[in-house]
Amino acid sequence: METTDETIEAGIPDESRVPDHGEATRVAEALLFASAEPLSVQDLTGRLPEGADVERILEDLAGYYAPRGVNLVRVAGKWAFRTASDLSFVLSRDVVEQRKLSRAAMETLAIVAYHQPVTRAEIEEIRGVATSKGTLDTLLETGWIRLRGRRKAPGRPVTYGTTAGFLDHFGLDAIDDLPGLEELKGAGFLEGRVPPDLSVPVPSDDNTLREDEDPLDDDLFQPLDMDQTETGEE
Amino acid sequence: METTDETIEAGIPDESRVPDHGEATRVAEALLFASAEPLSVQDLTGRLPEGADVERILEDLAGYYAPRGVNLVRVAGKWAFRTASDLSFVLSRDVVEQRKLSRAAMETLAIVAYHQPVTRAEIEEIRGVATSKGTLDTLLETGWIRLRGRRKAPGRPVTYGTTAGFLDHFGLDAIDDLPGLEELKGAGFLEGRVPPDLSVPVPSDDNTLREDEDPLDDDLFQPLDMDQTETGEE
Amino acid sequence: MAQPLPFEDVAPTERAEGEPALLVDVDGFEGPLDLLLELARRQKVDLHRISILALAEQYLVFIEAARRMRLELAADYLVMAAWLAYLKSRLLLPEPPKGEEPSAEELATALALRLRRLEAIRAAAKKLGERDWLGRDVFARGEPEPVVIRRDARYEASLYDLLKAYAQQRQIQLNARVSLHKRTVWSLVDAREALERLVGHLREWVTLDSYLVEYMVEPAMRPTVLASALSATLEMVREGKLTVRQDEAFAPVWVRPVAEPAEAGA
Repeated sequence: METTDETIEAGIPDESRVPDHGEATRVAEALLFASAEPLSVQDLTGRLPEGADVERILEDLAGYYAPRGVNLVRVAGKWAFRTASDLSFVLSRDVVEQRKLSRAAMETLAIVAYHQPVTRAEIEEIRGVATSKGTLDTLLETGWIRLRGRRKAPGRPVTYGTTAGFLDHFGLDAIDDLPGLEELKGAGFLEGRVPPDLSVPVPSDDNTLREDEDPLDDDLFQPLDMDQTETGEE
Repeated sequence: METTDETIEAGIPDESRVPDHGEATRVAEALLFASAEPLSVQDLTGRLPEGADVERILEDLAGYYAPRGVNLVRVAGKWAFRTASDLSFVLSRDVVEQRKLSRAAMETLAIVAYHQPVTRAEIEEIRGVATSKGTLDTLLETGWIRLRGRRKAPGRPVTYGTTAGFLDHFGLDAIDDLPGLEELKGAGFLEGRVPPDLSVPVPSDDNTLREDEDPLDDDLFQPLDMDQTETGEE
Repeated sequence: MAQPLPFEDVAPTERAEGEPALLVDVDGFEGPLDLLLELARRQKVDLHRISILALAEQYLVFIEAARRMRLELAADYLVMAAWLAYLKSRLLLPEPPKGEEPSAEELATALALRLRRLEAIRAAAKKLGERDWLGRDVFARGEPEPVVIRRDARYEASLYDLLKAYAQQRQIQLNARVSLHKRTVWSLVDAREALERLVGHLREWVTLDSYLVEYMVEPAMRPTVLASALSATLEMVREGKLTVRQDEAFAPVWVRPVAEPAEAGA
């Protein structure tokens, strides 16, 4: 193979001038496999025996690998081996992680459950502290709370409510199975001096929007009522 | 064939229990192609459809790829796709900076490989010369040798052995595939100081410590068994 | 470091015909054993049948030549030379009656074994080096596709945790708010600002209370508003901005701005 050039220069018309297509294909296959990035036809031409029909080699290889677990594909005008697209699932693995909700998340969830529909500002007013973006994100991720609509008020803040998944996870038949003030006292959840103006609302997760709620529909791009966009979360 | 007994025992003669061999082969091919690291039969079994005949799939794939530019080979007891060794002349042009081992390092590596577990003093006795500070460091850095434990002997010297990375790098399936093992036995090499008529030890990279080895555990700060500390090398 | 010297000059008889001269260049050897092995190769016989005596002699000649050239020799070359000189004398002298020490023959055999061992490991190292190296001769996939691990978080929370968090949080928060009300005050600064505004458009006497009504909508605010307002009034009187008058104890307090000198003159 290496002597092809000399043979040509020497002007000897020789059968051996046509490089072995099978052998050139093997070389191309190895080059494409070992390369850290896709290779162009030019890249390959420079590496294959002179006179090799690179286009045909690539066609042959692509056709050969087409039904296999790995395909030879064109990426941005260059060639590379890639896992067959129908098998991409084998390259991903699901890991289920058990996570505990933070205390802040737990409190926020409880306030959403009892006080829904409730806005972030209202949650903060009840808790007396600012609620971090992450807390509501985490709760949305659990699937236990959802965006209900928008409050008809300046700034049209998003209202939050609980989901069927919430009831399911906490073993509640309906949202009003959540205990009221007297039951909380009776069960010992409220101890010591109970503030006289403490009231516990009767929760409702009715899907119907309230009178002071608008549907979300119009601005789906920023449903989180926060500065960060969804791209930040993937 | 192998599953006949089970089928009879289970009493369910069902075609659907045997997963599609071709499809399982594609999945195995994709997994092996995607990974730069060798995969064990166990690794594959866990990722292939239940009941897939992994051994047969690997045999099929190895046979299928044998004449191609990329081969499926066994290294360190696992399986990996590697470019065909006869094509090294085309591919090695890509190698930007090939780590060149000095003759001393190569000899030391060979002594560790064939004589493991081995102490620094034993290496020096065989070579008849003190091992320079850098040599063992270099080999440890390549990831081809490792500290195994400590010899139960005065001074409790560290013992060295080879790693799975060593086998992978030199394309060996197991440590007893080392070339020229017979000649070394004939040269009385493997006996060390033991008279030739006694039992002939065989190099072993088995993780289990030998009877005359202790674990390293207690003094990890000076594992190199040398006067210089690791900081001295930086 | 050393200037190479043809081995021929030192021991011409040792050099085989047509063979390249062995140079006295200790730098090229990795220790005395390596040098011995090279000298042994020159005997062109199987290491099993090598003459250790001849080898010892060659080694000593070599070292002697190197010393004559004033080459610096590492200590281990000299140690080996001393040992070989001892071995040579033992091999030449009649063997003493069997003692504790190993015989000269045994020492020679042990040395031959060490040389064979070194040669064998050299051969093995060479074979190992000639294998196909990963990354030099054979290659792994250049662009591996990593397994993507999708982490699916499953959150744990019990109804007990939920209720406890809610009850505790609300209780604490409401208790905190009650104590906050108690601390409400109308500060001296507030009072002073309010009074300065009053002075701006006032010409006649006016009762302080009538002006403060709007600040005392909440009954709880009355004591603090009155106290601060009176203090601020007295302060402004002292500064000569206000005149204050009270007809009798507990009667309303009247205030009036002090006329500016310019205005008074006009």
